[in-house]
Amino acid sequence: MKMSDDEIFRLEVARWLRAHLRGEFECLRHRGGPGDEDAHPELRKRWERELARGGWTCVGWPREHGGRGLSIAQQVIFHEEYARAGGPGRMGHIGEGLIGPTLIAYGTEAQKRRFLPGIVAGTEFWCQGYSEPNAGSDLANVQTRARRDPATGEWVLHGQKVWTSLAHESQWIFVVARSDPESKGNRGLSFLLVPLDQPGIAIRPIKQLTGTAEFNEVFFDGARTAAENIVGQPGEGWAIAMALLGFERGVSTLGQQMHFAHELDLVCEMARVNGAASDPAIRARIAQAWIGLKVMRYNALRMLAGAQDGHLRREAMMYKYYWSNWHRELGKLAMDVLGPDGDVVSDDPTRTRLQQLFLFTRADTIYAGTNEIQLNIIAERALGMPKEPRFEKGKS
Amino acid sequence: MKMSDDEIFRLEVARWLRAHLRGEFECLRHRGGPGDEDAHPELRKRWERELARGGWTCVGWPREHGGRGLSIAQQVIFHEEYARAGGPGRMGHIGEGLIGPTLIAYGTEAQKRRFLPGIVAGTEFWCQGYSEPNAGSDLANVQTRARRDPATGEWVLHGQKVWTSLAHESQWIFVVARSDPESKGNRGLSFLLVPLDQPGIAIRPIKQLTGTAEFNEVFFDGARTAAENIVGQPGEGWAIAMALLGFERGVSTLGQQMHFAHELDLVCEMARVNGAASDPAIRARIAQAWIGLKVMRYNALRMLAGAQDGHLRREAMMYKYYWSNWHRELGKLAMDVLGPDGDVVSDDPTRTRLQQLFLFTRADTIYAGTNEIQLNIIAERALGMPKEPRFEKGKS
Amino acid sequence: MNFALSDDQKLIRDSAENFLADASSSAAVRRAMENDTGYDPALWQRIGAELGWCGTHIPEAHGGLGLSFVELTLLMEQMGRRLVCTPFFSSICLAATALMEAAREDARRRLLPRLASGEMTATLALADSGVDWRPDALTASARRLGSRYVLEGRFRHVPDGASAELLLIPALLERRWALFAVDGKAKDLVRKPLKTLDPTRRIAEVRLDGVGLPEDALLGEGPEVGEGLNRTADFAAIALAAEQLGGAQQCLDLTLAYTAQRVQFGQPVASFQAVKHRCAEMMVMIEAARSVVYGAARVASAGPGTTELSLEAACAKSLASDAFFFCAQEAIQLHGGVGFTWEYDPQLYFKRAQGTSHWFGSTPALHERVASPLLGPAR
Amino acid sequence: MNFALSDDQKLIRDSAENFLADASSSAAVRRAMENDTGYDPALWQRIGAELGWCGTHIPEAHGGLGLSFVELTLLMEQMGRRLVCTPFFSSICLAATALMEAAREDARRRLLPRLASGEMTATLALADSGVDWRPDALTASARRLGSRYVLEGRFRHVPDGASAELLLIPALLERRWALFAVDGKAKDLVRKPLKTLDPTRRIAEVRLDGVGLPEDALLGEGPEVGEGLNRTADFAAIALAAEQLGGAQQCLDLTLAYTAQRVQFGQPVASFQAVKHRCAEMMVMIEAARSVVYGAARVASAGPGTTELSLEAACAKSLASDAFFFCAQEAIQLHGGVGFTWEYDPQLYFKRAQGTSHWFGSTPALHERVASPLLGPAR
Repeated sequence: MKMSDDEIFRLEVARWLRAHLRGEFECLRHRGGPGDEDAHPELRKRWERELARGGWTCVGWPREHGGRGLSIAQQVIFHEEYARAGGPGRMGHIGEGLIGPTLIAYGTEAQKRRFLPGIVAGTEFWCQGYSEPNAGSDLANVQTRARRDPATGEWVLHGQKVWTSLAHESQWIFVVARSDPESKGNRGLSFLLVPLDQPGIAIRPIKQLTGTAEFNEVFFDGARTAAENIVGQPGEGWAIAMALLGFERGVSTLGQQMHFAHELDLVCEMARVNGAASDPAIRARIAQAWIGLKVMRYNALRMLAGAQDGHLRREAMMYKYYWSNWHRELGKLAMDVLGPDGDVVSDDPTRTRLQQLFLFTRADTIYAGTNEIQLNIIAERALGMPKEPRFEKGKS
Repeated sequence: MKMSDDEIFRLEVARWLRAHLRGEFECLRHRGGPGDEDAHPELRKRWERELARGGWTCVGWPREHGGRGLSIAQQVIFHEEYARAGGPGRMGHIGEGLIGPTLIAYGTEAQKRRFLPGIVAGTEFWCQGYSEPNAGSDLANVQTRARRDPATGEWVLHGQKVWTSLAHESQWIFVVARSDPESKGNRGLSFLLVPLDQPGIAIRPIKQLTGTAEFNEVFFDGARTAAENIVGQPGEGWAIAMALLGFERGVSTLGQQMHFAHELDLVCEMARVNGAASDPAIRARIAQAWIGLKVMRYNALRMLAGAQDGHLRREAMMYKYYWSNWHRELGKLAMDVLGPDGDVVSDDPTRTRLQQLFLFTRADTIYAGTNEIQLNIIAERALGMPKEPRFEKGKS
Repeated sequence: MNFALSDDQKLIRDSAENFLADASSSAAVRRAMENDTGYDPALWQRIGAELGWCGTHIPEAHGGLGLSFVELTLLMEQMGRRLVCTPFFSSICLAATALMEAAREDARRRLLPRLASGEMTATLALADSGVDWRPDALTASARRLGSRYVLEGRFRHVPDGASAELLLIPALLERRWALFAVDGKAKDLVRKPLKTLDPTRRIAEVRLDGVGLPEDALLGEGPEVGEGLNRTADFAAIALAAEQLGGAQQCLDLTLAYTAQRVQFGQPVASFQAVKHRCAEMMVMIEAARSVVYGAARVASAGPGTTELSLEAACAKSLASDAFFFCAQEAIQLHGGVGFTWEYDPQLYFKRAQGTSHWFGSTPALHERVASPLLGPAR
Repeated sequence: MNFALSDDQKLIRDSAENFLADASSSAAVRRAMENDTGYDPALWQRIGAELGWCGTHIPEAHGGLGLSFVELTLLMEQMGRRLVCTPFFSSICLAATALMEAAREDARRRLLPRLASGEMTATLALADSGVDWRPDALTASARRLGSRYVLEGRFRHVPDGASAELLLIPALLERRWALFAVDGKAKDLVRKPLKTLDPTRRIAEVRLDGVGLPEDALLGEGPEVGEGLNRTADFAAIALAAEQLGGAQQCLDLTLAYTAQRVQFGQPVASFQAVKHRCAEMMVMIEAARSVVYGAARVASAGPGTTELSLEAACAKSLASDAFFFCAQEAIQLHGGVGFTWEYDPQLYFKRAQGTSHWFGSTPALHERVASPLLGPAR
């Protein structure tokens, strides 16, 4: 029986990963996932460059921009095999998944020439500056300000962004800032690319409920960036930012799911070992988690099929809500499987992993659009229900 | 060991019920409860008169108004024993529980003399006219209008009320009507007592999902009532109506709970007989239902203790939401215990009872304040959270 | 696995949707459910003879269209939306599938064309709700009498069991699985129509008091009949899940329409955040079920292994059952006072949601089916 | 059963509330949980010696205040609200109760006064999470050596096991239940403090590698010790449920305060209907738990039968556990981004909610405890 091209490709990916995810990189297996973002940052940057040498960064980008130009089916295979091999969380994912596609779509030729090669090569890393302390779910309530320096034409920024992961490990941040000081809401914003290593920027880690700090606050106090480091025109920042968020849902979800499946495997194994598997309530919840994995897999395949006709469909609009709640519930299930052992921090790696899963997944239903925002979006955009009334200005 | 007065009283109630809930009344046991309101109406009216002869109507009313003047503890005992004996749903409960206390608190001496004796004697029955088809949860959106006939001073009513149970079986209806045609919302309303047997009133049954009709629409087309049949002053209707709803929560909840306990017994018995008791999911749900009964019992005892300091407390504000959702879930549990047998209508009385429970309890979370309204009330009145913004008039 | 529908599949779905919006309106359903048989023969005639739906998944060699299980589920989903009252589920999803999976070729050749054309109705007698096909759960037995057979047994809940022209009866024959065809008019076959809580689907009790059968009534025997019937139950579960999915979707659509026009406190009910979030949760459950039903249909159409099929059926049926019940419940709740009236439709969906909830396994039973391979058997 | 609190009871509750708002502020809790022992000795001193809380439910004859279990739960509720870090639960709810329920009068006379005055801390070694007291679940055994005893065994999770001055150890002695008192400094007693996920409550592993004990270390023996320890676990479960109730209440209060001042989309977060309904659901769960905890406390104070006590404990603990976890989860959720930071308090409650969830039985286990008498034992 002859193998299909896709099957051959799958073997190629698996073989490459087997050959390269070893030696110094061995310890990265299954690391750097959600909640573990700051594991071994330097080594994971080296791993990015190792991937780049093999041509395995930006696999879905067009070849003209340095990508591998894979079909959707092959991208799926790559991400699946990457996750199956325990490939570490990608340090380059904000560059590869978010800002790169944004620049390809909206950037100038000069911006593409300047920024894309560093992303492809794994030599330049990015972080994002969207949320602000007083905005929260209300993303458009941007108070960070950018003005032009009449002397140099540079953009000068004042303000604060929050929930920025890997700020310490990155060279660049993209920022949505208010460039029209008279504007409100989603008008008058600009999308700027800003170098992090400068005196006008201070980074303060935010300590999480785990005691570790995966996110940062980034303070802009007269930070500067060159005139040409704006994507789109001044005032188009909101449109660019929304387009960028649209890139976030992609084939990489299938890779994420392999990661989830691995976590569920750990839960099942723990339940078999410690006897929790004999508890009917645990059995039912594990079954539901397994069914949820099926949902996510088939849902992602529907998204891929639906993406072909261009507009965001219901299965795409419910995906973030679904996976984040599934994942949070998996964390709780993991703890209930551990039972009393879960109370105690030990050096057992599986136990530690499951405890971390429990704590970190609390953020899943909050960041990148809380549950409540997701349900609003679903109701208004997928179901066409009316917006709620708002308090009139000036009243409360 | 000497018996306490309460214990002696409990024996007295039980003995009276044993002696009287028999013979022609035997078939009324456990009948006429929620969803079964129109079972044997004539016989149940006779039963009211039987109760009255024993002095067992209006047991909590003051003696001066014909009541038995029982303490709260004794009222609890009465309702518990009544439910334990399978005493039928009370045809007189709207008179005894709602309009009677309202007249005692707000009625004129003449109104008390005219109406209370018929309620106590079980000879005059009442129904309520609150909801309107276009009001729903928005009780204050009253469109039924009442105007004074300048010639006779009589009130003349036009409009429509809905979800009126036992309208066919009653002589009187109390109606909240808009007496000030210029008014809006909860202002300009009056609380009127209206005789049902007159040409200006038409009653149309509403068929339920069960195929039976426990509720009615009541149409007023020039219906009349005497000038003196207003409770309070014109314009005070909303205050009276709200006070009346406050009377609805009382010691009778403990009787309702005995009824619920009987239903749960039936579910347990069915589960033991048909083997559903071996299903862990069913076991867990039955346990939860049993725990919920404990919640309701202790909650009612807290309400009784708390009622002494006069204001409606949290345990009282959550009670309707709690019991209605508990009861609805019991109905679903009953069907899941029945399993495939639940699909089929048979002449097995327990099966029929459980199927009816399933269907009728769907109304529990809707009538007398939907779940959504209950949660609003809890949030705003118990937790002091702000009202939501409303659309401005004229906009949408 | 490609989830994109082909143009032909979209056409099938859309034309079914359009056809049924008229042919199975609320009024039509309410008329049909009062019939003796519980369905409208004219509608059945159109579905079977004119539209050719009955042949969807039956091979061309046996008079069908030779389409896949995907097309069958697309039709079932649309029928579920409109609560279609016909013997489609019993004749096609159950009986035709049972013939395809558990009968010998000669039997298939003889019977399938008559089902594919819609000229004959049939059903499969399930052990109660079709969840348990172990031989010792069988409730009928057969014995040989020369070249003939005699059947004894009782099936408590057979879908369309009173109206079906042909009944497929699984029975134990000399300690082996066997499948028999019994004519609806056979002597000593007692069919008692039952009054159902869900008036849109009929069930009968079927008793075989020594029914004598000719030689060719034996459609198959041996362990492959047992396995074929297991597979039939799983295929039928996926088809029923598609029907439930359609029902759930319609509950959401009815609710969106009602809350958009109903005004309370001066604004449309649909603009209240709690209502919006509830509807959004309905959609999330529906789309989750849809993903798994569509996935299961694709697996089912690819000639799956028995274990794989069984897990797909468990996923699809459990999610679709739960989504349907939740959506029907919330449709009643969000319709407010009219939600529990006879006149409005949510109650019809609600009853069907409950009625279908335990067929081919209640959700807890299906969870256990999934848990076993992951965790070992339950204690 | 009268649910009205007496004036004295209200006074106890209100003064505890006022005292702890200062003495166990967020900053104080965060300092205490970094200590070696996990608590602030000064606070413990005030609670024990000055306020006299330790004597609450201990009879006057044994140096206590002779109040009822109701007062104890009122204090536990307030301590739960403020995440008080002291050995109150281990010393008083567990150890003192165990002495009252399972020890001989001479042992009670000797030890209870020192607990009542707060001068000594103690704990009870539980078989893991205190759910299973069958003799064959015992993890320690004792043998006689002349007039002395030697204890062997291991307890994996003993609350405050590393800091307690006295440890009560249940062990099997000649196939009978026995309860021993072991000094915290005893030779061959190995106590290993464990790092806990919930930093507000300390746990230690306790090993007895042949600990030699004097004659009077035996506090009681025979079946009444087994039953007494069962009752102790149920009393302690009710006390812990009260603590959870207080925690749940504080999660709601923190959320109400935060959402009232946090503005999103131009309006306070607290004005969004979905947020209001979530908070209302939190309140419903809290009040349901409160009713049952208060009811259980009243039953517990009336000298209940063992079976009755056990059912009350199951109701109270399961509802309080679930309410606490839900409220802590939603407190994090409704705090948004800051909800999962170290700086804000919801995370502390969240960890305690999980940490207490399985003590004295997880909710599913307690459900089964309730189901058994209704439905017969599980299959």
